[in-house]
Amino acid sequence: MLPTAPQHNGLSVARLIGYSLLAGLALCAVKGPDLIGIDPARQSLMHTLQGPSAEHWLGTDHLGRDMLARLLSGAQLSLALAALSVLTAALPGTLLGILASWYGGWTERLLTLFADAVLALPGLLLVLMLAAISPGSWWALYAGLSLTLWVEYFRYTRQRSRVILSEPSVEASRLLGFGATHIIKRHLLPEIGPGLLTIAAFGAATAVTAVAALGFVSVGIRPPTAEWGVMMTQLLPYWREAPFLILQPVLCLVVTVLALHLSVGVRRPT
Amino acid sequence: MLKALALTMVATGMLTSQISIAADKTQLNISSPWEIASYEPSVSGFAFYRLGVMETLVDATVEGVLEPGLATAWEMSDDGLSWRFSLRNGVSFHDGSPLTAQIAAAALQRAFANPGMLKKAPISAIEADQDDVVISLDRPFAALPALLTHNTTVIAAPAAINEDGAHIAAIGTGPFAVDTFTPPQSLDVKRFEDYWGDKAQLEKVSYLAAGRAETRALLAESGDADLVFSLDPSGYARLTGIDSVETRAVPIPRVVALKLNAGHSFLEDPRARNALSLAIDRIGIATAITRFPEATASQLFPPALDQWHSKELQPLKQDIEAAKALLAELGWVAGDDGILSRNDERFSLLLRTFPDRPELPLIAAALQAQWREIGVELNISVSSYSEIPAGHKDGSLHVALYARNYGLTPDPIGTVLQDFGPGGGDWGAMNWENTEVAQALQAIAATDDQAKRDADIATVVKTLQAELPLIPIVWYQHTVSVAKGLQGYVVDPLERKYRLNNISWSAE
Amino acid sequence: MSPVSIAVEALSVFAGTKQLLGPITFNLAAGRALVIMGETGAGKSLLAQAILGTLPAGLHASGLIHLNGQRIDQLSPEERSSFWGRDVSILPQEPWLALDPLMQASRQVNEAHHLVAGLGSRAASVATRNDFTTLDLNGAERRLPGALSGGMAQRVAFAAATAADAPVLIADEPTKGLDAERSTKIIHLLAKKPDQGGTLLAITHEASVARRLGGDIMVLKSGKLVESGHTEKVLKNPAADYTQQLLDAEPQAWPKQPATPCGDILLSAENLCIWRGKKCLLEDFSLKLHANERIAISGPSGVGKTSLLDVLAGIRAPRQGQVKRMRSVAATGIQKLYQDPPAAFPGKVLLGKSLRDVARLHGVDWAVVTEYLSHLGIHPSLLERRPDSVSGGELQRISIARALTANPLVLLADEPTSRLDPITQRETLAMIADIATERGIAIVLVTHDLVIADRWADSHYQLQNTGA
Amino acid sequence: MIRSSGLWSALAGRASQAVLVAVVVGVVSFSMMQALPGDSAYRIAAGRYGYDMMDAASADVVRTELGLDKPTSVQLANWLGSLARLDLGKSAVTGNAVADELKVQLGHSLLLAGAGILVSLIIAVPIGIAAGLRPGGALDRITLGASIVLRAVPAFALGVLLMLALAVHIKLLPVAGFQSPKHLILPALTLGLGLAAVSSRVVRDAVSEAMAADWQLFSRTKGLSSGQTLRRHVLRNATLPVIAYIGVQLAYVIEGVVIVESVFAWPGIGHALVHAIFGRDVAMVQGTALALGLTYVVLNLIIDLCCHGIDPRRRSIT
Repeated sequence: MLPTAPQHNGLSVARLIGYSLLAGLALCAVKGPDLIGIDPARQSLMHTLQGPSAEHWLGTDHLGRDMLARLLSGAQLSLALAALSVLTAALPGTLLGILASWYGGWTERLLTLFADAVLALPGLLLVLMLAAISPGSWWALYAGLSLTLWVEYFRYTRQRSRVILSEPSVEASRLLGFGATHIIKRHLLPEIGPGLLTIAAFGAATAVTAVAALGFVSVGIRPPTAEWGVMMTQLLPYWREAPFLILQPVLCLVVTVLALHLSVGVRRPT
Repeated sequence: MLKALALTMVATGMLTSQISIAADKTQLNISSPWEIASYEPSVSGFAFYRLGVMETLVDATVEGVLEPGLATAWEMSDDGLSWRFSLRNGVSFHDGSPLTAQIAAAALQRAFANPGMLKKAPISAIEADQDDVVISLDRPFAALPALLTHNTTVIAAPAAINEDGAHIAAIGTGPFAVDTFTPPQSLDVKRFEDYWGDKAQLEKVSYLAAGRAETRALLAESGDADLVFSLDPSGYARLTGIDSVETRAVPIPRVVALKLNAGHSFLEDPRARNALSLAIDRIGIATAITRFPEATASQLFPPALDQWHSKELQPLKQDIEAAKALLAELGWVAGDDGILSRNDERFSLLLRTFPDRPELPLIAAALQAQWREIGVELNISVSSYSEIPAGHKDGSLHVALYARNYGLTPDPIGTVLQDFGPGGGDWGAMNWENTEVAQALQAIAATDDQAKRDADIATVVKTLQAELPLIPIVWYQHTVSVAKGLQGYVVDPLERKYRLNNISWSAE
Repeated sequence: MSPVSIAVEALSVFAGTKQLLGPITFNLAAGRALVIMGETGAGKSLLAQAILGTLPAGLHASGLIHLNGQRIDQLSPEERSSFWGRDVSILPQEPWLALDPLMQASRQVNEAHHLVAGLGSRAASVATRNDFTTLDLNGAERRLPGALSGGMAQRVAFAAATAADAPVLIADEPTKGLDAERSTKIIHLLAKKPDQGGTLLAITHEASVARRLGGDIMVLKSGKLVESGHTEKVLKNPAADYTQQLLDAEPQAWPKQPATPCGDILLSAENLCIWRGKKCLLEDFSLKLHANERIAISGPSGVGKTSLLDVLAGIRAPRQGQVKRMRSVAATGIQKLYQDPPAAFPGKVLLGKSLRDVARLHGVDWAVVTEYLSHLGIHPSLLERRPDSVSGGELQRISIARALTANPLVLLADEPTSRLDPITQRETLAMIADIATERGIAIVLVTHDLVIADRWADSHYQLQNTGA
Repeated sequence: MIRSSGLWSALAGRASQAVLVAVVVGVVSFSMMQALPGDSAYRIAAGRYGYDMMDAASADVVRTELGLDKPTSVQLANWLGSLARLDLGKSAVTGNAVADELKVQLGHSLLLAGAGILVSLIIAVPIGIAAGLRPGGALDRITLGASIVLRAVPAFALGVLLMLALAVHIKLLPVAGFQSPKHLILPALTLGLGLAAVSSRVVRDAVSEAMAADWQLFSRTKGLSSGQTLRRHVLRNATLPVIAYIGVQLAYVIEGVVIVESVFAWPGIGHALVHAIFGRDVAMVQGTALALGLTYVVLNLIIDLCCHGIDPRRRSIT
């Protein structure tokens, strides 16, 4: 009777903004470093913690390195890290979720039990250990992150597909002789896609903040590599002296998360 | 979160410059980065010693002059192979039990069995003889009393040790007794009324281990902590501008240095080591990172160790061109990416350091950039500091960056001997031996007569400066913030103890 | 002349500028009943919503509305909501959705007595108990809506809606989705209202309901008034042909479909036994299904009609007995039509896409499919839409086309028209029958409507509740 | 009709989960610890004696003392064996019984986590409801923005900001420590704000969904005021997804706890876990991981029970 809560399909203004922001970020990450052509590792110990100037548009960090250059090259790693960890979490998570709801019975019980066990495993443990197994290499970080993130996709996919697969439309498709691929393509994905995207948007943010958290407990990426999360931790000691510095990577992340939310819609599936 | 924001508004709005006045004038709050893991003296002795819970046989003044502790006097046998420490009478532990020579000897035996300072001395036996503790040596070691000032040699009551030899409590003889202990974060102590020496004015002291420098700075600023140790440069700079606290920085015998594997084909030649040293912008590092330009290390031993610090030495300095020249002499040629190479070997090294002292990774990053200038590629691995001794042992280490404390005891000879003696040391020279230095060190160890020592010390420091088995970078400043109104606190350059029984609040 | 309780003058409903309903004018006096009749999409519900002030966002109404002598059309939504339950009770569509899934049935009635009628808590519970007795809901007090049958939910909602005994009662499609006996029950309840001096405004698409409610009637077609007057008169000899169509659409009015000569056996079920959980639904049921035979299976809801279809379709296995499918019948030779057409299509996929998939899968030329569609009277433009933006009747016909694309020999139809209004229902069933005869397809129709079963099918199986 | 009681299956599920967790945690953490590079004797010695005191000699002491030269299979078997006897062994670094250390630290962490979740609810529920009543409204957008920002600000930055605001400027609360209840507020607030960033959205979605339901409208049309409808029907229904979400959230709380603990010098288990991993304190890591895992299982059981309390559909109905 009443209009239901707005579902986010169709191209709204918000989405346009979101997409353009994302495109912008991607562009910065890919082309940015070459465009400004400053070496993000170049130091000048006599000009540290400087405010914005003609020479350094966003100022310099605690080793006199150009902030803009570092943010841009950081964008590459951070965005790649976020995208990869989300992707590697989403694929198995979704597939297993579908698998569980498809076969039900023991398959479902075992998978669910497994997922619960993983959830109960402190994700931090996995990430820290993987990071410790190959110190300073960032693939370990993202592998660890995906390992802890996939469960969310699994749970969501399983719960939703359970309902969808029991609908008459699926029964009809089966009677018509369609196989699994068709049912996944036409029935499941269109329904659960938006929800998954929203989780992904949250996951991306989690990935970057997690890197920051790890950097905070001094696990993570080797110097002089620039990464937003690592920059946050490295600039924290100077937060009173030069607050504008730590603010920059945080703002970058805010923009990224905002862009993701605008472009996938903000409804969080529970 | 709106509420919180609102609060913040209010907060910044009613920002009044009120100085916090400690409610209870006999209470002192201390904060430092060092966590207290357990009751085991070899692990946590430093804390129990600094807070005046436990004491050692020998004590030392702030200037590093030895003075009686639990032992009133000590003497070396003529052959120098045996030391006799006569114990103070009428000393009782916090549980009321009396201190005896047996107890002291047992404690020292335990200390010797565990890793710790005593390991640096050639000890053959530790026994009790009536009211004395007798320590026998394999060869003369003049600095033994100095070693006995170290916090790993504290004397704990037998009641603190369970049947299988583990410490289950901290019962000492000091002016303060343990009140509550929550490892690893905090330790509260209260005044011990039956202390043998002059009693403390403070009734209660609580110690909070706050790992983050940002937190400690805020603790000092807010007045939650009255004594805050080892502030980060940025925090220190800020606190100096705040009138509720007074900041102090004293040079201490701790030096940030690079350990080089002199056995490595790139580094075996002293010229290579000198080249690397010449490439380092020490002033830049001391200005931008540690922020005490005066603490730029011109040589290994800082002025704080006046007997080892030499005025004559030619100070280490930066000279890129000279560095390049030296490397050229050694047959290194710059490749097209600017990195030197010699018969198809890139001049690429792996530096190991650790995050426990936050400035180290920063200095490492600085070195990375500075050595790039002379065509040396430096990869950095920030990991556990145990990787350094491990790398020393299995020979895989290239370069290590760490802070070495030559002030563990008033007389650094123990440490120096370990670092530069035969075979080098985990935290000293690696695959570097120099018979001259070795002999000199033995001679120094054998006597405590400064006049006899000077010549040998001169040889040692000269050789170290020339050969650079360790490349010094900056010296340390021990930074402390002290709340206004706190009287009698003296910064101990050896970071040995807080001397709490001399501290009191000025009545106002 | 008793006082006027609802007076509506030139009431119209617009979506933007597009007029969906009206102008409608009527006066409804206390003690009278007014039935608004018309097929789905005739804007009947909009009328009720306009009076109540519950129009969906984006729609707005014009014209005068008086409720119990007070003009309410220009009152604020909040003010208008103050009449709900007190001056006018509203019986919701699909009551099983209208009850709080987490609250026991009795409490949902009780809170109305307590908070709306203002009774003390003891009095409220007494009143609630009485309601449950009079509506013979005894035993359902502590149940949750999920555990109520459609009819029970209907009556609980009725009790809750009328707790404060408002003089006016508005019922929107009160019999939607109910089987014969249950709709009779609810109609009796509604009919009481005028007798007790209250006012009834009922909205339905079934002439039978209107007939049984009596009073006055207004027939709407696509939002416009086509005829009004005394229900009896209008229904006996209608002036407008549209009204006539509505009457003809009643199953009672249908001609008996001519029996068709049976072909050879396609499907045979032998002494089936079907259980749901611990309950035996059906015992020792057998049937033989011949080519182009029309079989109807009827019975009260919950008797296991759908389960039986599933067993015949081979979707679920019977407890005992077996279903034999002749060699001539391919795996996809059995197709199904569903009660709720929108649920039978993937929701987010365009209809055209769905159909093309089927055509491709079965190697059927698209032209053939389009021909089915045109034969079923479906305009190709509909294929560019999603299932939820096509009317139920059209969608059901599209699903028939979809089924035919798979060249079935057997068509199992599960209440295919119970959600459609009479006219569409009749057309659709007629089509199905034609196709069957044309293509020699055997059809099993499941319906709760005995009349339809009787008029439409060659043979008719009536299932009874096995007391278990 | 009859529904099988969900309660017992829930209990059974959680029980089997607990067992599985115990084994998985043990094996995973152990095998990963083995995979870690570097000689653990050195790491442990480092953890014990600090960098001024540790050296090859102390590492050897540790090695012989702990029997690290034993084959790994034996070590794992020993751990599982003693676990069966409910003995978690001794910390390699401190030498104390792991169980004793956990008692203190887990207690503190649970206190912190609990307080954090409480704060997050205090913040998220009213905001979420207000936003959910008017989806797409101004408040909805503002709070969405706020929660996005909060998600992107790392916990440590938030922590020091709060310290500065509430402890340094207005001397309302202590900066760090854990001795008094007052000390709990700031860390809990830091943790809670981070959690509220998401849970406020969950509440908002749940409420807006409930507001769109038919039964919500019927409750109005049968005469209940909007307030009564909200209290008696909407909130009750909206609670379910929110509580369910808290169950998921618990898994992520611990990450936050680690940071908050080290910023506020809070002697918690996350802090301990990090130390244990760096210090190669296998027994401690296993013990900590086990404690965390089982805590998670227990808390989820509690959540299941809450859901049963609120949602009668889950109870058996005849």
